Amino acid sequence: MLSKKQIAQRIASEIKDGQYIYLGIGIPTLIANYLPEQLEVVFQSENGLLGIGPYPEKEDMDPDIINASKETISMVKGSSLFDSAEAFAMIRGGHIDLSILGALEVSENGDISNWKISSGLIKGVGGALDLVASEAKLYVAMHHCHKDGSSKLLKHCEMPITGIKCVQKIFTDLGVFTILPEGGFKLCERAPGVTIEEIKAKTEGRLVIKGEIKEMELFAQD
Amino acid sequence: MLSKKQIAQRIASEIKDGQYIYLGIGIPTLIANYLPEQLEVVFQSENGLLGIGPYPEKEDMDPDIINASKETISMVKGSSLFDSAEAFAMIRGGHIDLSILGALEVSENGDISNWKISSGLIKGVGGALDLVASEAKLYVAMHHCHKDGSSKLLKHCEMPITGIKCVQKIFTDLGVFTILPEGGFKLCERAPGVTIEEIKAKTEGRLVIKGEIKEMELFAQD
Amino acid sequence: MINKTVKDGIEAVSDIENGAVILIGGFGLCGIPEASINALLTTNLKGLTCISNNAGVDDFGVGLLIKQHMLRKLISSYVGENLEFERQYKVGTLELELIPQGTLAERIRAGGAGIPAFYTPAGIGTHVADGKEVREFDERLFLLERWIKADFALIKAWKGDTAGNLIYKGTARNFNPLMATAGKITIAEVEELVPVGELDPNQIHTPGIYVQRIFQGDNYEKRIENQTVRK
Amino acid sequence: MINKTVKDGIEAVSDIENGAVILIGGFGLCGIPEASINALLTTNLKGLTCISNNAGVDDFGVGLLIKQHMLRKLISSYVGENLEFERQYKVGTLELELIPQGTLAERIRAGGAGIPAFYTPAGIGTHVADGKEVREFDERLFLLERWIKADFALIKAWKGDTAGNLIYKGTARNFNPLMATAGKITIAEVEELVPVGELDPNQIHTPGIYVQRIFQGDNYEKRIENQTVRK
Repeated sequence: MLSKKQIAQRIASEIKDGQYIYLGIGIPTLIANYLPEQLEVVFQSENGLLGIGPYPEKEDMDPDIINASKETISMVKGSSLFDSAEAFAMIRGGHIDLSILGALEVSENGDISNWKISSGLIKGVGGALDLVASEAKLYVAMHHCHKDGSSKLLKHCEMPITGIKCVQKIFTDLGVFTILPEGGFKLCERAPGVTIEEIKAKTEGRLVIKGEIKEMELFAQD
Repeated sequence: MLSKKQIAQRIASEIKDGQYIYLGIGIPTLIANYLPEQLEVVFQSENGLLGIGPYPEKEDMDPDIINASKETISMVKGSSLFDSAEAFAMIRGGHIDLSILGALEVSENGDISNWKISSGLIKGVGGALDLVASEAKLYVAMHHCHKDGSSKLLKHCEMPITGIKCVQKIFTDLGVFTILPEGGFKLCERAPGVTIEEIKAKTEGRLVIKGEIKEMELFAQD
Repeated sequence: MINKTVKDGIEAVSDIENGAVILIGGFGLCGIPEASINALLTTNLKGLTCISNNAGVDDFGVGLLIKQHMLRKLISSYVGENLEFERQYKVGTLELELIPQGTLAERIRAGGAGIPAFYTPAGIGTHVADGKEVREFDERLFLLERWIKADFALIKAWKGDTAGNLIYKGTARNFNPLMATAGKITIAEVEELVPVGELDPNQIHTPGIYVQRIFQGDNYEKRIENQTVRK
Repeated sequence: MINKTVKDGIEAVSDIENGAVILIGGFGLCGIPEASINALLTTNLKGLTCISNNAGVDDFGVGLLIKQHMLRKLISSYVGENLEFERQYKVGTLELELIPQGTLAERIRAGGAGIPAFYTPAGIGTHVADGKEVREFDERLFLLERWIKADFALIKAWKGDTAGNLIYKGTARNFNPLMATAGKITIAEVEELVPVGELDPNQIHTPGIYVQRIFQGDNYEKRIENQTVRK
């Protein structure tokens, strides 16, 4: 079973040179830490920045430079700043190559639920709803199951959904899955030490297993 | 009968402090020359400038600073530059207070025709079509008649129209007219030396004359 | 050029009336019109509708207006960090309209740009689409969304001149430029107010035409919601 | 950051194919992509659809492409200054679609922003509305207009960096920033190409994400259509 960091590490190996990427909060945020140095990618922040850099040194914290999680950040060389309408024109218009989001649930036909809900109240969704509706490739990074052990890979989403038929690939602590065009989670890789039986038991939606399923390789060190 | 310059001069006296104004080509362009010094108004150019200044000195001509007539211009202090989408957002969104346009024809219900047409071909309309559809106040500056003597103040426009029910006031070489809500050109002022009979004879659309019609006063010198 | 300077926030907001619809700039606590919000707090206004990306926190930003029970309705994309909002919402004294962030931004931009309605893919198949027109273009489905306009827009910029031209700094730009275009009366507060002619026309983010009143605020707190530093 | 530099216009336009739809920036002769246009002239491309605010003049700008019979269709807001266009139009070898300038700008902006359609007041009651949906919002009538997207956008900026970030100068900005967003491949030419990090992030007009290729042009003629000076 993978740690959050290892999920992030596994996704990092999928990222290609030259991509413009949106990272959601949670596990996706960690991915930036595992990218090979030589990879030239640009991270977008929905509050108006292309080129998110690492957290700043304490003395460089600037209240006017934050990310969408309202954390102080730095900007990389070659950044650009813009307003919120432009930030979402960019997202909606399909200019972001890849979005990696957390999720509460994913359905076997690629629907995603990731509204922020607390004490029974929907509190919003940030930029996710626009991202999942855009033409950007969409990956999900999440735990395979809720804390109570129930599966997050479902036949149908039970929580309010954020977008339909939009997820392409799911990375969980148990494995990597693609969504089949006809519906279903196709298992691509197992996490080290995880059996197919365990994945079967923990996947509520239709699971498709074809041929031999390799154990994934994790190169980067943690 | 007024000269073009006098028409411009008459309109200039209608302009109020603090207005953002769009001046079309032809007579409207001349208006800027007759504004009192102390009046603070800003002229917009649809190609992306607020704050059109006078023509530049020869040595200051800059091919990157032109107006919508593709003439070299200068910029006043406090100008701002923007793109064409923003220029028309400003126009369409009703942020311009007053537009003064030339016209080929105006109808008694306030329709306007001012497409550029030559050798039988509609060649475009520049920003006028958007301006007349916006909530800006719309004044027309034009000769009362075509060169062949036929009236430009008509019952219905005969040429392709640019906008419907949008003109508020018309300034011609013969007089000043408002468009009545129920339709009709209400004569407000006569040009010096012009008789009501002449105006009647040269106005094809419904002309409304109520009470005494004063001769206009022209203060500015030419 | 037209001088739009007012003395301070108090003067700027003095004609806002009960029940007014007000756009308030900022993202979280970043780029919020602190001085105008503080000026509102000195009034007895009631029943305001506030359109702001966030609800602020309990003791800063839009949260202060909520705490003082000045709002009847809040239109936001995310209200995660405000407990007092939640309390008033649950007893039914404060209404909430949640709009996806990109749609909120575009609806405000549309309001300023004279576009009464547009189609967007965001929200198709979700509860956001409830009661809205769905239409197919180029074999995809889209939702019809309407413009947003307001009686007032309270925005914050970095530098501004007396004609209302504005320059923002960093990610404090966010919703401010769009909101500037969609307020019938737009009130801009700046950290530094300069004479006309000092800002480069090529670098202006908000042309002065959108701004009706401008003043220089002081003692900006610029509170940081989440201080994060390199390890 | 991602390096998008190509050697010159010739390399930049080398994969444009016959029949391509191309956005070309500029207003009149101001801010036009001179080098990319010149590069197109060295090809034998035919049947292009060109979307540009103007048709240029007979011997400069888009006019050069018309003169060389490379266009099948022109989409513009104003074609007043081009006689060769008129000739080809009258014999029927060149098609024209005239779009009001504001609608043209907004349709291109919509193409880049993922808005498939929007309503605008411009054109109501005129022949522009022929065949288009008319709809009432807030007691006024509006037309439905569709987005415009293109295979390529050829644009011109003043300064740019190798990541494709652009700054324009004066009124040479015009249609360039919107067109940059609506081309599947956007080719930017600049007067000065600088290393990444030299442009102030706060002053960038076009974020590099919209630009796929960038090069520094040389010998800009920047012809002035109407030289006007103070008397």
